[in-house]
Amino acid sequence: MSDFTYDTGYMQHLEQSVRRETQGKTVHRRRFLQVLSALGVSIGSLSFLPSARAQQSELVVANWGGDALPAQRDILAAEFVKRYPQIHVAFDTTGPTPGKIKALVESDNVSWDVADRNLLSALELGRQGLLEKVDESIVDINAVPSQFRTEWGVGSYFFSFVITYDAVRFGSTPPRTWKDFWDLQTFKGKRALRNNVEGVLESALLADGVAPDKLYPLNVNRGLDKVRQIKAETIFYSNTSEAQQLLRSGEVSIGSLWSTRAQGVKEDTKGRIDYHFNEGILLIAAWNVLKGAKNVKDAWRWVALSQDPYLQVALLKKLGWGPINPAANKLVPAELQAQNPGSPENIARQIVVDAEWYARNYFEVQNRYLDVLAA
Amino acid sequence: MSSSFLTIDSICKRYGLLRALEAVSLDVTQGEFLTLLGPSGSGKSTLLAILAGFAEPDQGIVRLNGRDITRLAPEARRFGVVPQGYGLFPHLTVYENIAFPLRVRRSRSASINGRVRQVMELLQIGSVKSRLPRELSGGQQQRVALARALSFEPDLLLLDEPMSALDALLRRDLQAELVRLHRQVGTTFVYVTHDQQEALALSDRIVVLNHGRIEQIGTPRSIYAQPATRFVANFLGKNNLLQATAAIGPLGRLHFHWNGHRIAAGVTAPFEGPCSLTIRPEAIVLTKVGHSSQGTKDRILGTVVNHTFHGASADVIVAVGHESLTVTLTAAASPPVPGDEVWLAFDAERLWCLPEADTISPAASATSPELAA
Amino acid sequence: MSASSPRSLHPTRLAESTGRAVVVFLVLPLVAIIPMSFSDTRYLSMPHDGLSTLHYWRLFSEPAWRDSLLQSVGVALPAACLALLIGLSFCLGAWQRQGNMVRLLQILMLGPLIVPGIIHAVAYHRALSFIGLFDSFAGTVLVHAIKGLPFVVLSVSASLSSVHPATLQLARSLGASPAQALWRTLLPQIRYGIAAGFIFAFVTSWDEIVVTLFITSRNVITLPKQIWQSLFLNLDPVVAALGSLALLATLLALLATSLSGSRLRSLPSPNTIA
Amino acid sequence: MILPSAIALGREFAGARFQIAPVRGLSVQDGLVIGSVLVLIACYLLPLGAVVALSFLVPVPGIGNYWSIFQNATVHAVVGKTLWISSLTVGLTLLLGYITAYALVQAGPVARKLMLAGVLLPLWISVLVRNYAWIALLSPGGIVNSILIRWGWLDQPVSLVRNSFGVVLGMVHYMLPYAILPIYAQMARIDSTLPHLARSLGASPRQAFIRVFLPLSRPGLAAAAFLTSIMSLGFYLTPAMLGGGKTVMVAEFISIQVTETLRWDIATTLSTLLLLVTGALVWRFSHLLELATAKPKT
Repeated sequence: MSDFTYDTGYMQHLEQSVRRETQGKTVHRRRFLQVLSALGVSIGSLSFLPSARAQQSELVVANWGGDALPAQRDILAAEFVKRYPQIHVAFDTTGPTPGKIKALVESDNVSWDVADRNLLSALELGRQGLLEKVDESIVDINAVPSQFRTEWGVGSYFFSFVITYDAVRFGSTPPRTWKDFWDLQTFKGKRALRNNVEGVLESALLADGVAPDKLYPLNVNRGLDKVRQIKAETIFYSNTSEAQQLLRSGEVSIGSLWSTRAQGVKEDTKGRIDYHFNEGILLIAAWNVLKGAKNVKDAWRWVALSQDPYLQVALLKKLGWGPINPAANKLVPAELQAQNPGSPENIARQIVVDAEWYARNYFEVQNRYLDVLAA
Repeated sequence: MSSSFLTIDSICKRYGLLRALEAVSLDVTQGEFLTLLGPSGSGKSTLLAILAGFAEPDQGIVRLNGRDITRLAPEARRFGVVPQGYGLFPHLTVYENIAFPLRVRRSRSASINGRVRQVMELLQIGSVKSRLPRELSGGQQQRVALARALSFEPDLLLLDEPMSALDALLRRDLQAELVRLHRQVGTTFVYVTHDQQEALALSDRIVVLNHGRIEQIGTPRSIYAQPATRFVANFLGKNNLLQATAAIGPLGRLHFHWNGHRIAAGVTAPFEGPCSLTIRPEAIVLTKVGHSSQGTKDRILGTVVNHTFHGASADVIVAVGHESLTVTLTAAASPPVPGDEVWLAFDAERLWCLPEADTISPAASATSPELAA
Repeated sequence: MSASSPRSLHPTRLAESTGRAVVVFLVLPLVAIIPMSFSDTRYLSMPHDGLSTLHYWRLFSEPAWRDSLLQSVGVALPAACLALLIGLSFCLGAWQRQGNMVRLLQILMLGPLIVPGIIHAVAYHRALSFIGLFDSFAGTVLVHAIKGLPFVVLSVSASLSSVHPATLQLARSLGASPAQALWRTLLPQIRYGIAAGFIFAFVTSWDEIVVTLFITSRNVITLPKQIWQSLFLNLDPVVAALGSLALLATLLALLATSLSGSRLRSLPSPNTIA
Repeated sequence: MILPSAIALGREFAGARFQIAPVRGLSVQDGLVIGSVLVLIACYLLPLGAVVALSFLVPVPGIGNYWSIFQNATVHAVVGKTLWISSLTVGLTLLLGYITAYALVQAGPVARKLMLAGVLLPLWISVLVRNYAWIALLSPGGIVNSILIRWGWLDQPVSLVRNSFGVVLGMVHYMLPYAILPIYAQMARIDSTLPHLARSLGASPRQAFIRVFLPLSRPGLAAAAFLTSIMSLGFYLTPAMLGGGKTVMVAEFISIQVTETLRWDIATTLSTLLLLVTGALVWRFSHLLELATAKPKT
């Protein structure tokens, strides 16, 4: 009852079959393309791609849009162009979901180079052969502690799921813990949770009284039962911008949001919506470089650039990205520490997500989570 | 006999500016076959709809056995209706169509079965009872519609141009059938048609309607022989209408002056002076000049200008001065050809005249045939 | 009691008012977007302090919106032409043919209309990745053309069915060459069907979102995709402005068709099965 | 692939023979059909076929995917939810659609034209815009809530979207025109004198409706049911936008498997089953297709 078992045998089998399948298909595709070219049709001519965009000297960064776009553009891209003037940086804000990454890698048209994802995804997608391995000649992997990196990605910043609430509504007694979040009697109003299981189970188990250091391996059944309790009063959002909007419009009184976006709504609403790091679920963001991307080298340059302590601090200021490079911590001004998910005292109040656990169980658990939502 | 079976009293009906019916009054006798005859737009279908309860008149009353039924719901009237195009329910079989009135009245199923069989036998449609309407010929559909309307033994049967969709041959057969049926069931029939031949063949009485008014009511013979208005004279069969003057001779005999000729009549007329003289084409005898004639003295010389052969009969157009007459010949061995000079003689008993101004009120026209007779 | 009037039946009146209420329900959300589109705030609301045409201008001046408008036209035009080419070929070829094979082919041609959008999405997501046309204009045009094909087939074959079967032979016997017979006798008779098919195919592409979400990423951002993205950021009044313009265009088109004797009768809508 | 038909057309314009007369065994008409069908096969049937094939091939060849789908509790829940929401919305849509079509038939010419315009209008407005409008109207901070509160009918705003109610509302709104139009087309075809006639034959208004009008309008109703059922099974956008994440129907579930969890086995197997159900419905009710796409008389 207590454990959700790791079926490693199944995982390995899955990995292998996925790999076999992708490789097999590549052969098929290549043959297909050969046939086409024998017929005098070139794929390039079929895609009508604007030539400027297809140029080698362009680095395409995929992110989740919203507040992230201007910040990444003004801080990271501006600096990148300064260092590598021949390269143009373009953004795609449509959201780098695993499905899109898979589709791009499997087509010959990998139009993204680097995607703003996290360490869990680096493990999952990397094991499926969808990501490039870290180019250690460009990226200094030792810039981050070893638990914050994997074969396919290096942690780029901290962010966390934090309790975000309507400060005007709750006045002097805001919700402090996930227990409060689950307490519909004391804290009236709708809740917002992400329709992705990452972070949700941790919140639920903490609300149910599990000790923070006893969380992993997650007791999935118990966590999902806890989610069921507030399901009727909860809106499950798919995109964080949606959650911001729900809070802004008053449709929801408490939400579990990425700290980076919680800061955004706080500023938007001049503090009407507030958040804190207490019991935050800390995740490690990581840039994922797509397998076969047009510009792998520049992609790793981008990753290396984002490790720069000064830029990390700038991004903290602008977006609330918690610097993951220990060298940056010393540079963070005192007034910014409060909104830094990676500050020592905030880390102490939070729970760090176990990427390995998710990499092994994500498929299964995500579907069971959906099951609970749909039932 | 004194109180009518069905009385229609001063019915008016308007559709916007269009006057469909104006002050129409009419008595229907129990058991008779009454035909409402008129061109399209004459108001006959509107009158039928009011009788059936599909429409309400703006003014006037409909009485059945003295009881006001003007606003009675259709299902409470017990009138059978055979509409234009039959109106069979396309989703029901022949049997179920006929059984419909009985089912909605919640009759016992045994009695339904017996009655439906009876009606199907009456109309000889037993062999198609489980077919759907679309699988039937036009004539069969017609019979089914009749059977359905009769199955619940209605007090009155309303038929709206029931034969308009049938070809000429079938129509003649069914006319005979309808007359037989009427005699057999004894129900009062009110029949709407624009076909004067049909009206003449079927009816006990005909009501001629035009522009929402009754032009004339009478037996087929009286309406044919003694039309009350120019409209009726023209609408029922071919007719020659001549501008003439009526005069009463010394012996009280009526004669007409037309086109410089004097024509003696075998009828009396209520008036003297300018009139429309009507002569049916078959009431004119035509003799070729030069042949030994019957020696009629009232004969008029004319010239044949056209000849149309119809099989059993032939129509000949004869010019007399500036006017022309149509003459119907039967079984002429050597028909006249255009250019022939011919003698015309009129059957004095079959002459009729209408006042020139045609101002006779409907009420007056309705009584005129009796006067004439 | 039994003398109840035959016309004014109570249930009928109830049905009439219910029917009217349903029509109001159908139109209500469309009408509601008009005032929202004149909102003077960046977030969705009814106008507070005053009216503003800001969002209409943004539609044509903000690069994201302007580009997606252009891209939508750029995809919908060739897609509709392609759909017309395939559909017209099929209809002309299958004209006057009988038999189960033709019937089956006709149903197949309607497939893209019937099969749920998500299945197309999955199929093309994979197929376009396979041939390397994922996130390309060519791929999008192709898929949109296939989605518009049923409408071309429906409207062209409908108008062909009222053409006299001996039209071409007749024209030939009167001295026309085959090409002349086609150009001068057959095509003019079905020109409204062709036009309707083209319009529906165009609108299908213009409106397509489910499959587009799955087969595009960065290069192709059509208008519906732009709307989809913006809806997650905030309920941007630009969408209301866009909807109001679409409403206006539809009303004008409805008015025009009803004035012109409704030759281009409204077929069922080309909306995707969402 | 478009080539054969293009060639055929070109030959046509160049003055080659058209119709009947064979060109080396194949008439130009044959060429047109074959060409367009080849395009359809290459650009449509192959991609769909690949989905079906994949469901039998990934991760291991066989029917294992189907076996595990039938035992998968999540799939059960999702399919159950889909069936429940679908039947609810189809039922509501048919009921309202029937009444509205009836009102259309009964209405005078001007009222009918206006009502028909109202029915047709939503068809031309993107479903995205319509869902947007629903959110704007019905969310707790939305227009309807603020009006109801101002009038004192409500103390607390109620959530009318981002739940199953919102999904049903949005779906019914989407499908209503597709139900009204075929039903109305069929009703307009009914000889309007028949119900009157039934009454003259003794039927009460109710009997006339139940025994005559209803059975005669049934083909339209069946066509509408067919069309809306197919639609409701594959609904994606409306549940995704108005469901608040809780109304996960088959289509959205498939999409999550493709975009999030990369479970192509589940996605293709469910797609194949959905395709099968749709195909079976079409096969069984293809005679209704014509009716379902019939144009209403205006």
